[in-house]
Amino acid sequence: MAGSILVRASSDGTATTVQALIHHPMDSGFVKDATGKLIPAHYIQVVEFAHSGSVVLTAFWGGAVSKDPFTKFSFKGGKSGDDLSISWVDNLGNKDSTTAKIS
Amino acid sequence: MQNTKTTVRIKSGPALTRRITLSGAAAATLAALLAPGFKAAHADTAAPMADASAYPAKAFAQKSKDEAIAALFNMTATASDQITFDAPDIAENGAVVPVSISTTLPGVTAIAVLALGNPFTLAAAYQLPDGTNAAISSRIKLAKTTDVVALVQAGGKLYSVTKNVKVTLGGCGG
Amino acid sequence: MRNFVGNTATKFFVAVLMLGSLGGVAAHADTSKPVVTQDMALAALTAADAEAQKADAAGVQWTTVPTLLKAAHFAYLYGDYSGAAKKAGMAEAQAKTALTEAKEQASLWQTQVIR
Amino acid sequence: MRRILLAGIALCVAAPALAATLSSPAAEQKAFQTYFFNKFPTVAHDDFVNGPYALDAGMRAQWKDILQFPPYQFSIDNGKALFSAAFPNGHGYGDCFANKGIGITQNYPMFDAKSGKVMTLELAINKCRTENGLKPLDMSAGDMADIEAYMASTSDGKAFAVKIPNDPRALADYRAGEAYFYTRRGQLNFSCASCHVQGAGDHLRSDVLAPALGLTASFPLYRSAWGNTGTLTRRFMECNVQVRAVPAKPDSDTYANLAYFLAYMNNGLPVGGPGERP
Repeated sequence: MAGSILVRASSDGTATTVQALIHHPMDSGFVKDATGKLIPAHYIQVVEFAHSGSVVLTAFWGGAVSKDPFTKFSFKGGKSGDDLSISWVDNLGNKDSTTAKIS
Repeated sequence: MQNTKTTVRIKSGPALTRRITLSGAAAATLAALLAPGFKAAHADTAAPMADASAYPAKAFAQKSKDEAIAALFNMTATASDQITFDAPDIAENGAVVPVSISTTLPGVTAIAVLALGNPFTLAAAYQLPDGTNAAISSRIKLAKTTDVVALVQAGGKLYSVTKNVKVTLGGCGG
Repeated sequence: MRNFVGNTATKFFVAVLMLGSLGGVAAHADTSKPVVTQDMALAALTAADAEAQKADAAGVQWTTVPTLLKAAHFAYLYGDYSGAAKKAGMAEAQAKTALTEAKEQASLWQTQVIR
Repeated sequence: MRRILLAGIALCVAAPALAATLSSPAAEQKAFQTYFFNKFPTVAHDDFVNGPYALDAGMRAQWKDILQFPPYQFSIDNGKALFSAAFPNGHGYGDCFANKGIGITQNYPMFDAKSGKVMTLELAINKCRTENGLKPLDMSAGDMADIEAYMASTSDGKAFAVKIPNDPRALADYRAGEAYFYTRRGQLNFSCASCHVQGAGDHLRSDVLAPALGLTASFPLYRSAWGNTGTLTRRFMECNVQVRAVPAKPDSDTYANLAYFLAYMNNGLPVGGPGERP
């Protein structure tokens, strides 16, 4: 799914705050659809945040993370113009990634 | 690299070291050395990509708090008042419950969230390399009113704080 | 609309009744309850359908009426005439009440207006 | 409450003459807003567009958290792409709306003198499509909600300015919406006013009943319960089913007139759409 990741990364010179919103159903596998059939599990399992090539956060998610998952964290360093890359993979093997500029 | 923490850290970064691609068995042994229960999620590309093989699937399949903690950290947690755990008293909707965890504990390597009332208790786990501030916000789903546990692994020890979140139905039905 | 539960319950009810009525008719006549003939059930259904159409046309129908009508027709199809007549009667009564409710509200609503 | 009792007594005396005692829309709007400003004196007037979040601190905190990066951001982005794309015949949505459709949702619903009917934003979008040879969109969610989310985002904060022109048909549509709002229906025998006027601020299990003032100001809404963005039409139909009344057709005048009445009552309050709700 191209463009599934929305990122807002801003640096105040000493630290960079990252907010990410990922477009994904995050089906836990416990929910039934209108006809009463179980919706199969389909959720992101691993998310990798990296700043200029080195990991700044690794997220491991289960089916209990909300639909269109949101993450906010911060790390020391990083200045405006640097690259921030985000990539995810879900339990069905789908992947997506993006690179954003820190503002 | 001056290593102040008790656990061995592999500092990633294009200049310093070549990515180490781990085969299954090697991965398991190294995992024990790293922040226990966690494996460094690196793949052999310029920017590290999310690597499915790093996923602690066993931990996410546990039904009870102790089993999940054992599978993820294989250590026991001690309650701590050094962790700030923001979660609503009453969730406006069990499908989107904003939770924030932050701590002043030094040397944080991992943060995790468990929802004891969910079918599988472990909701999310985060691995924090050096330099990443110990504060994570996310939104989780709660099946029903339950105790939610925030875990923080710092300095090779595991700390926890628990908060009860009420989840009720809304509306007047059909 | 979640009438899924209603259907299962109705199917189960109809199945039990069908077996019961097949056996019952031959073995003994149940004197306490008048036997509902097919014609009586059909009349009840026709009346209920007519009343429901009026409520539909007026745009004041309750969601419970189509569910009851469906169950009534279903029961009739399977030969459960007493069940069909009962449900048709309820459907007709509710459709009538919906129409009455609308008629009353036509003037009553103005008493609620914030002035 | 006293006025309603008096009105009740008056009813028995002169029911037929009752219709004549309704005051003008402008006077009714003044009374409507004053009623809610007095019923919730601590709520800032503009905050009425935030419904339950203006009345419940716990819910407001969660809302503020979610607003940091709201899930309807995807709707806005998708809506912008859909809105900006040209139709096969070269025209686009911008050609159907004043100011190319940017910053105008505070004027909707709008009375259309040509057809003599109320045009909600949804009806106007579908009218634009049919005039350009395209199939109308489903009016409850999906692309319709996304396009509305984008258009509303371009009007964020602008004060509602819904007009009732000096045209008997416009007044009749307003009265029809008003009647619908106060008419009890369904097996539960509730009107919109039962919950959003008498019950405003009360709890319905864990839901807080939003006051009628500002009720439609933040649509389209991303509801956690829906898991996607939905339109006002979808909410009207859902409310009907909840009181066990069979809903009207999505594109019916019934809902257009109801939206007209409610939006007129919001005049002066800021556009809150797209919004987020439990």
